[in-house]
Amino acid sequence: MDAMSMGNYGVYVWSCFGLTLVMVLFSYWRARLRHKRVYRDIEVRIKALEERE
Amino acid sequence: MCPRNSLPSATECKLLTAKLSAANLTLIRGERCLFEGLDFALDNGGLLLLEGRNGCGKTSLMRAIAGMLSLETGEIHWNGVPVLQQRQTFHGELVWLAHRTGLKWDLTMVENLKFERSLRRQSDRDPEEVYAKLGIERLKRLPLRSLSAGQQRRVALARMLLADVPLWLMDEPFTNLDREGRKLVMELVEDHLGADGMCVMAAHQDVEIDAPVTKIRMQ
Amino acid sequence: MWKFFHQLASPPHFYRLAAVLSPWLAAPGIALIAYGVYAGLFLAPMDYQQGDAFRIIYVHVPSAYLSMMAYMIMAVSGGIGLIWRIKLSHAVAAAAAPLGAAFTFLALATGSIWGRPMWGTWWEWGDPRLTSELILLFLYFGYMALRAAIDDTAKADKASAVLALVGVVNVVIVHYSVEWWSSLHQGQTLMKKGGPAMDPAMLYPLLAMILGFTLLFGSLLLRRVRTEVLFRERRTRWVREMILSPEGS
Amino acid sequence: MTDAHKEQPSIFSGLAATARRDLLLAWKRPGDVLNPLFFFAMVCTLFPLAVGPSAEQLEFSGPGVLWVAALLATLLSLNSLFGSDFEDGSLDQLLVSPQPLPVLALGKTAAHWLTSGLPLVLVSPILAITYRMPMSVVGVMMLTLTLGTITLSLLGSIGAALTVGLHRGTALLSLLILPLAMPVLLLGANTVSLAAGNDVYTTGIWALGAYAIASLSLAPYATAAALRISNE
Repeated sequence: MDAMSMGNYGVYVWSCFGLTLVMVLFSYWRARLRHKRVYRDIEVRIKALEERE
Repeated sequence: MCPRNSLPSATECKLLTAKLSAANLTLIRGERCLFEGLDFALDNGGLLLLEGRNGCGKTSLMRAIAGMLSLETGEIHWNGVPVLQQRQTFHGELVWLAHRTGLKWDLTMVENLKFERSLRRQSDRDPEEVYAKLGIERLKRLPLRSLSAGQQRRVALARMLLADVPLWLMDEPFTNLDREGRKLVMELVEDHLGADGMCVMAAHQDVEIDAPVTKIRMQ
Repeated sequence: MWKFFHQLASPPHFYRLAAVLSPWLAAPGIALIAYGVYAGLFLAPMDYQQGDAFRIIYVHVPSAYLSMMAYMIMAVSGGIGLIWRIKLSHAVAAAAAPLGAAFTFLALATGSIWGRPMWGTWWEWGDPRLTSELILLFLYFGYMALRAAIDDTAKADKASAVLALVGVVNVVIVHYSVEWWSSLHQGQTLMKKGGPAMDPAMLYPLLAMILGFTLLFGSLLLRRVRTEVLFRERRTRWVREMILSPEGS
Repeated sequence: MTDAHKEQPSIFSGLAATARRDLLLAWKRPGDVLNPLFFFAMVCTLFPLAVGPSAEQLEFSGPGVLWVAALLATLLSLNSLFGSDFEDGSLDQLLVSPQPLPVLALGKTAAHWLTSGLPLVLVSPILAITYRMPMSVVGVMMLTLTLGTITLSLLGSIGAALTVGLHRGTALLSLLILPLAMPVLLLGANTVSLAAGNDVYTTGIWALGAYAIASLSLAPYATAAALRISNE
């Protein structure tokens, strides 16, 4: 428990590490989402073109 | 998509010996491909006519010839040297009569032309004669905003005539001109070609001229 | 050698390679960060001045470092794209900007949280590093705004590359002028950042974190560049064939 | 047709012609010059109204306020640097002129400084006096403003060239230029504050001078590159 409180600085230290984790996960999620969207948009367009031909 | 490294073919060699030539031009603007694999060659005394509807890429091609657009593929050559490698020299050899005249509305005709004189080599023509020929000799001291669109066109034509250049780029030169004005433009072009000049003209109507004409029909 | 680079820069090749490479960068990165977090939080001794609050540097310093590096990557690849007309490097610049902005924001946020117990305030204008970092964030905003404002991708690439190059010169000037400025106002004691006198037990976790963050950044960057390449090549044959092929990707 | 012996006009002729034309245009449209000046004066009026007329406070915040106001006024005038040229097609004509584009861009920027920066410098003493700035400090302030506005015009020309022809260009231009302009503001305002506090202020002057010279030699190339890109 002592290690968690970090000599009363626990709130600051843990919030920093937590924020970093959130930020990294967010960046990863954004990158993934954008890739999916771009891929799907292209897929829809190409399939639509394919059917017309 | 990628630049060609192979040696130029026989047709390309022929293109390269012309004064102004282009090989395999492709231009993509945003989502649209405006032209693809376009070739042309133009020599002294010749007219290159770009035909097609409005918005089919005539202006873009003209801007590309003037070295203002980067092309997807292909290069434009002047005297056998790529235009982009000698932009300044090439620009000293051309005048561009654009859709927008590029003249300042707040300045008078003389002030506008004086500015041009400090940038570009001028021909031996007498300015007064040129003004008289274009019928704008009375408008010299008026600010351009008080001139009609047709008169402004004529001022732009005066700028072109006063420059000492072999190549004229004319984008829709007949806009805003009356019948008489159009005839005048054709005469000027004929004189220019007769004196070994060259002209690239974009027009959406038929042009009849007594000179070798190369036509590019654009979709 | 040249042929290798040329092949690397070819979009379909890069697209496949990035997918393979991205996890291989992320895995050691995450391992290093795991070690760094554990060692930094529990093994490293307490700083005699700052107490346990100093442990914030284990996330603050790597993100501050990455915020600068991302800007350099953005500017250098933009410059390469301008000079040698390599489309891939413009895609790298476009992908690096949001990541760089994210890490800049992280550096600012952790710096400000660190400042709360140390300075007694969430924001200390007198600290030159925080101020420079804030200006860097604004530079990122400007860069991304310019990109977003230009519809034509090729034009946006070139214009933003010019801006990034001008910005690099400016970052240096910002650094020195802010330093001068805070020395005028007797800025607060600066945050200690490494240095040769640091205890190895403190230093090694920090180095592990910096390296780990860099690898993770590389992995994220590859992912984003891959998307960027796919979007830019959406009209080409290889994308069409890839999407129509039964296995997909 | 082409006479090989006749040469193109020199670059000095091109430089002078662009500057002269823009000065002539400013002369015919004095509003473009006066509006940023009025804006400058009004922003300087806002602060005493907002924070109170106490002499001590005005003396303390004077250099900062004057500098921020000058920066914003310069920003306001930047939009028209290439905007009207873009609209009437004369920018296209500059791009196909046989003169080197950086020189023409420099000519335009010089005219911009003469019609926006210089008037600001000349008007600033009047406003400085209302902020109870001593005469010796006013001199320093005018010097920093001179050097600073030169740099701002040059940096601004890059931003104006990058955003020319874009919709909503004004807001974007501010977003691009303000971070670049921050060191200028920081050096300028603090140098004046130092002078007001009877401290050594020469470092700031030298730094501002160096920044002005550096941007004078580099910015025209960036502006020219940006103009070519924006007009593709």
